[in-house]
Amino acid sequence: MSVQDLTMVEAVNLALHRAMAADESVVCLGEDIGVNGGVFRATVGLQERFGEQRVMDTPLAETLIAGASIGMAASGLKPVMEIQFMGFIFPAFEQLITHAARMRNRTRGRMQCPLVVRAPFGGGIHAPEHHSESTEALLAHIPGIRVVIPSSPRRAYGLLLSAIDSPDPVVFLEPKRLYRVQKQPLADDGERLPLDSCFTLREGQDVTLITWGACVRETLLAADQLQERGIAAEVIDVATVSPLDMATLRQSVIKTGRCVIVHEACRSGGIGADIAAQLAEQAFDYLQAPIQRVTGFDTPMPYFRQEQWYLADADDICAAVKAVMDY
Amino acid sequence: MSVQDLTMVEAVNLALHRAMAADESVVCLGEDIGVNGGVFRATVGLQERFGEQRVMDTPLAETLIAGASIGMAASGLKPVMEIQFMGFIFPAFEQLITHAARMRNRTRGRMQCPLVVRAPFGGGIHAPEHHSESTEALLAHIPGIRVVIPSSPRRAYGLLLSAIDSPDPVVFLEPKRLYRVQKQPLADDGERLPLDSCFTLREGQDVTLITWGACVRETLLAADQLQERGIAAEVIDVATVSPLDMATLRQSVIKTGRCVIVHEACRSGGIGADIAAQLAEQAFDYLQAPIQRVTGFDTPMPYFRQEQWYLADADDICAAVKAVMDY
Amino acid sequence: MEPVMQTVRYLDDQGHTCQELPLWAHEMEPLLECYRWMLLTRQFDQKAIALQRTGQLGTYPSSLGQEAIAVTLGLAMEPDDVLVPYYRDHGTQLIRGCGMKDILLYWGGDERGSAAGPQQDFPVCVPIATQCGHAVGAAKALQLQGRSQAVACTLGDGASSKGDFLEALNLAGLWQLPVVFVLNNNQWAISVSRQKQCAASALALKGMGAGVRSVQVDGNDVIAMFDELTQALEAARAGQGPTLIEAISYRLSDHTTADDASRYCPQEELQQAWKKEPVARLKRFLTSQGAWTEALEQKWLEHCQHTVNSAVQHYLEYSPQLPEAMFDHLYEDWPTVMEDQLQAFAERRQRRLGE
Amino acid sequence: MEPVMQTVRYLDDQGHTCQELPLWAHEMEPLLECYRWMLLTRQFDQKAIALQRTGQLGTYPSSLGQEAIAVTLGLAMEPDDVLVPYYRDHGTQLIRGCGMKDILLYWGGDERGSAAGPQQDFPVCVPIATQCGHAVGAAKALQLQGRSQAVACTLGDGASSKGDFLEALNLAGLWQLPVVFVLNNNQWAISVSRQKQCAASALALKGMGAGVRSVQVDGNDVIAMFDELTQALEAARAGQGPTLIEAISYRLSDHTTADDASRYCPQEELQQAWKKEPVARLKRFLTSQGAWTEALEQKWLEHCQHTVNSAVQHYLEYSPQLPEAMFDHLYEDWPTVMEDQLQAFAERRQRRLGE
Ligand SMILES: Cc1ncc(C[n+]2csc(CCOP(=O)(O)OP(=O)(O)O)c2C)c(N)n1
Ligand SMILES: Cc1ncc(C[n+]2csc(CCOP(=O)(O)OP(=O)(O)O)c2C)c(N)n1
Ligand SMILES: [Mg+2]
Ligand SMILES: [Mg+2]
Repeated sequence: MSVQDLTMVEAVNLALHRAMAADESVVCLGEDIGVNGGVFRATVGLQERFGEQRVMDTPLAETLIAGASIGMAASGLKPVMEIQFMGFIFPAFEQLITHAARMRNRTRGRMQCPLVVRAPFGGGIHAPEHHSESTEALLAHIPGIRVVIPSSPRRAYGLLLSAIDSPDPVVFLEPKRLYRVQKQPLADDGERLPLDSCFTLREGQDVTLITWGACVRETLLAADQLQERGIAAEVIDVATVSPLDMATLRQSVIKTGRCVIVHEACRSGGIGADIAAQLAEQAFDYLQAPIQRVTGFDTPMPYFRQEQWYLADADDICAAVKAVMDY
Repeated sequence: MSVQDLTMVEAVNLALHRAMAADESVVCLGEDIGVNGGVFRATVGLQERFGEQRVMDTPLAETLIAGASIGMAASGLKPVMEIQFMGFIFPAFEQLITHAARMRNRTRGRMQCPLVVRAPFGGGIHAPEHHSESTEALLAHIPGIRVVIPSSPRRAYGLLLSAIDSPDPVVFLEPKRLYRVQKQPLADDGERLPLDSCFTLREGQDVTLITWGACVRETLLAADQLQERGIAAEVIDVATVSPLDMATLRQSVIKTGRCVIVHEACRSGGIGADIAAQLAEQAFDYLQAPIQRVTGFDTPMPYFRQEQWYLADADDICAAVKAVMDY
Repeated sequence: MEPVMQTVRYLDDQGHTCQELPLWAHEMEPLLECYRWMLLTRQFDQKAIALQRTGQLGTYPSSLGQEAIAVTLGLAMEPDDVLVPYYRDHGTQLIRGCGMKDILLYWGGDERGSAAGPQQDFPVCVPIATQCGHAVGAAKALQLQGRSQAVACTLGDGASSKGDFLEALNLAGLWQLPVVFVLNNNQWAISVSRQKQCAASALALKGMGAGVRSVQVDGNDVIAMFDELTQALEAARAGQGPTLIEAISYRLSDHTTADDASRYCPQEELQQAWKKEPVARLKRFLTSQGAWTEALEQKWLEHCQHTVNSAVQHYLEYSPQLPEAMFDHLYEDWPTVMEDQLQAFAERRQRRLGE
Repeated sequence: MEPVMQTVRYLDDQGHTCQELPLWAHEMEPLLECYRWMLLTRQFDQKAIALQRTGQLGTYPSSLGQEAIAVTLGLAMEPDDVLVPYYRDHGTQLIRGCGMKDILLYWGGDERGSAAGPQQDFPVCVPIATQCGHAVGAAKALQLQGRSQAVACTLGDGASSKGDFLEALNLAGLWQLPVVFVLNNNQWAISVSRQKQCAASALALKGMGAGVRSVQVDGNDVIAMFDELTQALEAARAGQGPTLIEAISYRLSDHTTADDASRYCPQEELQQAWKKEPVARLKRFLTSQGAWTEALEQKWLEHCQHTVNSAVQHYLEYSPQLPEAMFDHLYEDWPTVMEDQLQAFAERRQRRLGE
C-alpha cells in the first residue's frame, strides 16, 4: 500500500473516497461539493467518481441540508453533509438538536440517525465575517451528538472514518487553519481511530496542556519552548470534545498537578470551562495551582485585521504555564 | 399605588403593559400573543389595549420572528418577541447569533439592536416533547447577548423592565414551572432590577448554593432542610446567567469555602461548568471541598412520565451539600 | 394576474355529488371503509380527550373534523410507503398499524409510543414543519435505491409559513422526488387564522415557486381526497415527481386539550364549519346510496367503543419504563466515558427509592 | 398549468429598443447617469480585485456584469429609503453615499467599513438571505411609524432557496409591507447553477405563494430595471404593498476572489453571457442616440480612475483600529462584570507589544 504525504484536507478527501467506495449507502451532500469539489477542495473527485446521485449539490439551504440528511439517515443511508463554514451551521441547529440527536432515543431504537456533519471551522485564514467561528461548545452541550475535531492529517483520516462508521450523529469539525500547514505520510489503510479518546501527543511530568483543533499546533510549539526552559509539558489533544474522555485528562492532571487549557473559542461557556470544572472536582486533592484557561475573548471573532489579537499564541500559553508553575 | 398579589406570569404581563404604555416604540410579536393572549396568558390584554399594529400575531416562523425583530430594533423600535416554548427557539439562532449579538459591534455603534426575546423554559409541567428544554447555556456562550432568568414575580417584573430598557439584545427566559406557583405582593411602581447582578436570597456561612430559574425553589427548600440539620446555606439566584456577576459568587464562596451549583439543564456544557471553573480558579485557596454540581443528566429531557428523574429535588441538593460538608 | 386555484370536490356539503364520480367511487366498499375508519378515529379522539380531562393522558391534539384527510391518506398509502406525519394524523397512524395504545403512550408521556408502527414510518413530529426535511431526505433515499415507493408528509396550514416546508418543497420539485405533501389546512394555527398566516388565495400556490404540481382539494370530501391522494402517490411511485395537496378542512376542536378556542374562534364560523364536516357528509351520501343504515352505524359504533376501550385498558395497564430508560438508545452504546452519569443516576435513584 | 412569466425588457442584447420606451427614458440624462455609475462601479471592482491579488484586501465579490441592477436600484431609491443589501451591491452602496474607502475597509477586514453610509441602511450581510428578515422588520417599523419610505432588500438566486427569504416574502405579502425584494439572478450560487437551485421556470413565481406582486425583469437592461424599480418603490411608499423583482443577469466574474469559476462554468455559456452584459448594451443605445461618444467615455474613465485611486490611497493610509477595538460597541457599555476580559487582553497586549 502506497504511502503519500498528505495535508489534512487531502486526508479528509481520502477518507471520503474510501468510505464511499466501501459502502454504497454513504452519500455526500452540501453546497458546492459536487463539480466544484468543495470550497476547500475536501470533496474533490467524489462526484466524478460516484456520480451526482451520491454526491449531491443542494440548493442553498442549511436547514434543508440537515433535515434531508436526517431523513436519509433514518431511511438507511449514511449521509455526510457539509456545512460550508461553521458560521453557517445555525440554520441546521433545530434539525440537529431536536431530531438528529434524539431520533433513536425517541423511537426507542426503532430508527437510527447515523449522519456526519462536516464543517470547516476556526480563524486564522484571513477570511471575511462569519467565516472564522469556533462554536463547538454549542453542539457539545447537546446530548446524543458526538463532536469530533481532528488536528492532523492522520487523525483527520482515522477519525472521519470512525465518524462515518458511527451509528450516532457526529459533528466533525475541521480546523481550516490546519488544512494545509502540514503534510503527514499516510497510507490509505482504512485504519480507524477511536472516538471517545483523547490523544496524548507528548508526555511530561510538570504540567498538562489540554487543547484541540488548531490550537494543538500552538500548544505543541509552546511545549517546545517550555522544554527549553526545563518544563516538561504533557500535551493532550482532546479530539472528541463530546462526550469527553475525562479519564485520560484526569490521570494526566493527577500526575502533573498543574493544568492549562487552550482553546480558540470565547472563554465563557467554552468547552474549557467544562473540562476545568470536572478536573477541579475530580483532581481536587492533586491540583497545585488553579487551572488556567487560554482562550479567545468574549467578543465576536474580530475581522481579520485584528484576529491575531483574538487568537492565542505560544507565548500566551507559556505565560499561563508560568503562572501555574509559579503559583 | 395599589399593591396586588401576583403570580410570575401576571408580573410578566404587568411589566409588558407598563413598558408598552410608557414607550410607543415598544412592540410585541410572536405566535398567538394577540387575541389569544399567549399560550401561557403572558400577553393577555396587550392587543386589546395597544392594537394589532403594536401587538402582532406573526405567521408560524421563528426565523422570521427573530429576523423581523432585528430589523425593527435596528430601525428604532424596541421589539419584545416571544418564542412560544424554548424548545422552538433554534430556528431563531442564526439571526440571534449572527445578527442580534453583533449588529452594534459590526457597525461600530451606528446601529443598535435593542430587542428582548421572551421564552418560557424548563420542565416540570407535564408537557409534550420539546416543551421542557433548558438550553440557556447555548445562548450564554454568545458574546453580545444578555441572558436573564427571573425566579419570582418581583424579579420577573423588575428584570423584564430592565431588559426592555436595555440597548443590548436580551434573552429573557421564564421558568414556566414557576409561572403560577407563588404570588407576591407587587406594586406597578416601575422599579427596575439590575441586570449583571446576582441576588443573594438567603445568607449563610457554611456553604454557598448557586442556582437560577425553577431550581431556586428546590434550592430554598433544601436550605430550609439544611438549616434544621444545623447547616447555614447561602442561596444565590444568579438571575443574569450571561454575563456572569462572578464577584458576588466569588465573595460568597470565599466566605463559605464550599459550593454546590444547581441547574436543570444537562450537566455537560451547562452554565454550572462555567461558574464552577471560575470559582475553582478564583477561590482556589479557599475551597475546602470540590464544588459539586446537581444537574440534569446528559440526555434529552425525558417525556413527562419520567421527568421527575431528570429534575433535581431538594434531597438531591442536600445530598450534594452533605458531600461537600463531609469532604 | 394571480392564478386562481379550483378546489377539487365531488360531494357538496350536503353529501350530494357535484360532478361525475371517479370510477372507483362507484363501488361502495372503499367509501364504507373510509367511513368506518373516520368513525373509529373520532371515537378514539373523544376517548383521548376524556383521558386527558381525567389526568390519565397529557396534552392531546384532537383531529375532530379533519378525519377525512387522515383516513384517506392512510388508505391510499401502500404498506411499504413511508409516512412522515406531524401530530394530528391519528387516523393515518391507526390505519398503518400503529396501535391506539401506542398513540396513547406517546401523548401520555412515554417514549415507547414512537417505537410502534411500520419500521420505515417516522415518529410524530412536534417542531413545526421540520418533518418536511425528513420527508425529502427519505424520498431521496428511495429514489437512490431505485425503489418505487412514495413518501407522504403531512403538515398544517401554520406549518406552510415555516422555511423548513418551503425549502423542502423546493428540493422536491428540483430533484423530482417521490413525495406527496398533504397540507391539512384546518384554518387555524392555534389562534392564528388562515387569513393571518398568508395572503395568497390558496396555500397550494406555494408549489408554483418550487415547480411542484399542486392541487387544492376539499379535505372534507372523502372521494376527492382519496382520488387526489391515490393519483399523487402513484405518480410519486412511478417517478413522476412530487405533488402538493392542500386539503381544505376545519378544526372543529380546540387546538389541543391545553387550548381554549372559544377565546379566538368566532362562534358562527364554527357553526358554519360543522355543516361541512366530513363524517356527516359521507354518511348522507352512503345512506342515499343505500349503503349505510342507522343499524349498521350503531353496530359499528359499538365495535369502535369496544376497540377503543380495550386499547385504553391496555394503555393504562402497561407497565412503566424503568427510570434509567432515559439513557437508552441515546447512543448506540452508552459511552464508557459517560459512565459517571449512570453512577449519578443510580445514586439519585437509591436516594429516592431507597433501593 | 404553470403560469409563464414574461421578462420585462426595453433594450435587446444589441441595445436596440424592443418596445416603446417609458416616458422618462426619452430623456438621456437619467440613462447617462446610470451609465456613468456603471462604469465607475466596474472600475472600482477591478481595482478591488487587483488589491486582493496583491494582498492588500481580503476576499472580494465582484459585481461584474450585474452593475445595472445595483446602479438602477441606487438611483431609484430616495435618500431616506432603507437599503438592506447583501454583499454584491457595491454600486448601490456607492450611490447611497457609502465611500469606496469604506467598502474597501469592510472587505479589507476592518469593522469600520460598516460604520459608513446612511444611518438607516443596513450593513453588508454575509449569512445568506438573513437580511430578508431585517427588511420586513424595517418595513414594519416604517409602516407603524406612518412614514412613506420604502425598504429595498437585495438577494441572490441562491438565497431564494433559503427559508429566511421565503418566510419574509410571506410576511411582506401578509402585512402589505413597504418593501421591494430585488433578486439578482446572476445564474450562479458559487458553483451551483440556477437550474440546480430551483425547478420553477422563474424565481419570481415564488411571489405567488406569498401573495406578493412579482415581476421578472431583464436585469441587464437599465431601462427596464429602473422603470420597474421606480414603480415598485413608489407603490411601497404609497402603501400599496411589496414587490418581488427577479432581475435576470449573469455573473461574469468568479464568485469571489477565492473562487475559480473555470472549474464549473461552461466557457461558451460565459461567452454568450458577455454578449448581453449591461454596460456595452447601454453604451450602444446611448451612442445610437448621439448621447455618448468615445471621447466622453475616455474622459469619464479617467475621472473614474482618479476617484478610485484616491479612495484606494485613503484606504491604504487609514490608520488601523486599536487592538482593543474588538471590545467596543459589543455592549452599550462594557459590563463591569466582564472587566477581567479587558484585563486578560491588556496582559496579552503587554506581552506581545511590550507596551
Ligand atoms: C417550531 C415550532 N414553533 C411553535 C410550535 C408551537 N405550536 C404547536 S402547534 C402550533 C400551530 C400549528 O398550526 P398548523 O401548522 O396549522 O397545524 P394544526 O395544529 O392546525 O394542525 C404551534 C405554533 C411548535 N410546535 N414548533
Ligand atoms: C447561510 C450561508 N450559507 C452559505 C454561505 C456561503 N456562501 C456565500 S455566497 C454563497 C452563494 C450565494 O449565491 P447567490 O445567493 O446566488 O448570490 P451571488 O453570490 O450569486 O450573488 C454561498 C453558498 C453563506 N454566506 N451563508
Ligand atoms: Mg392548522
Ligand atoms: Mg447568484
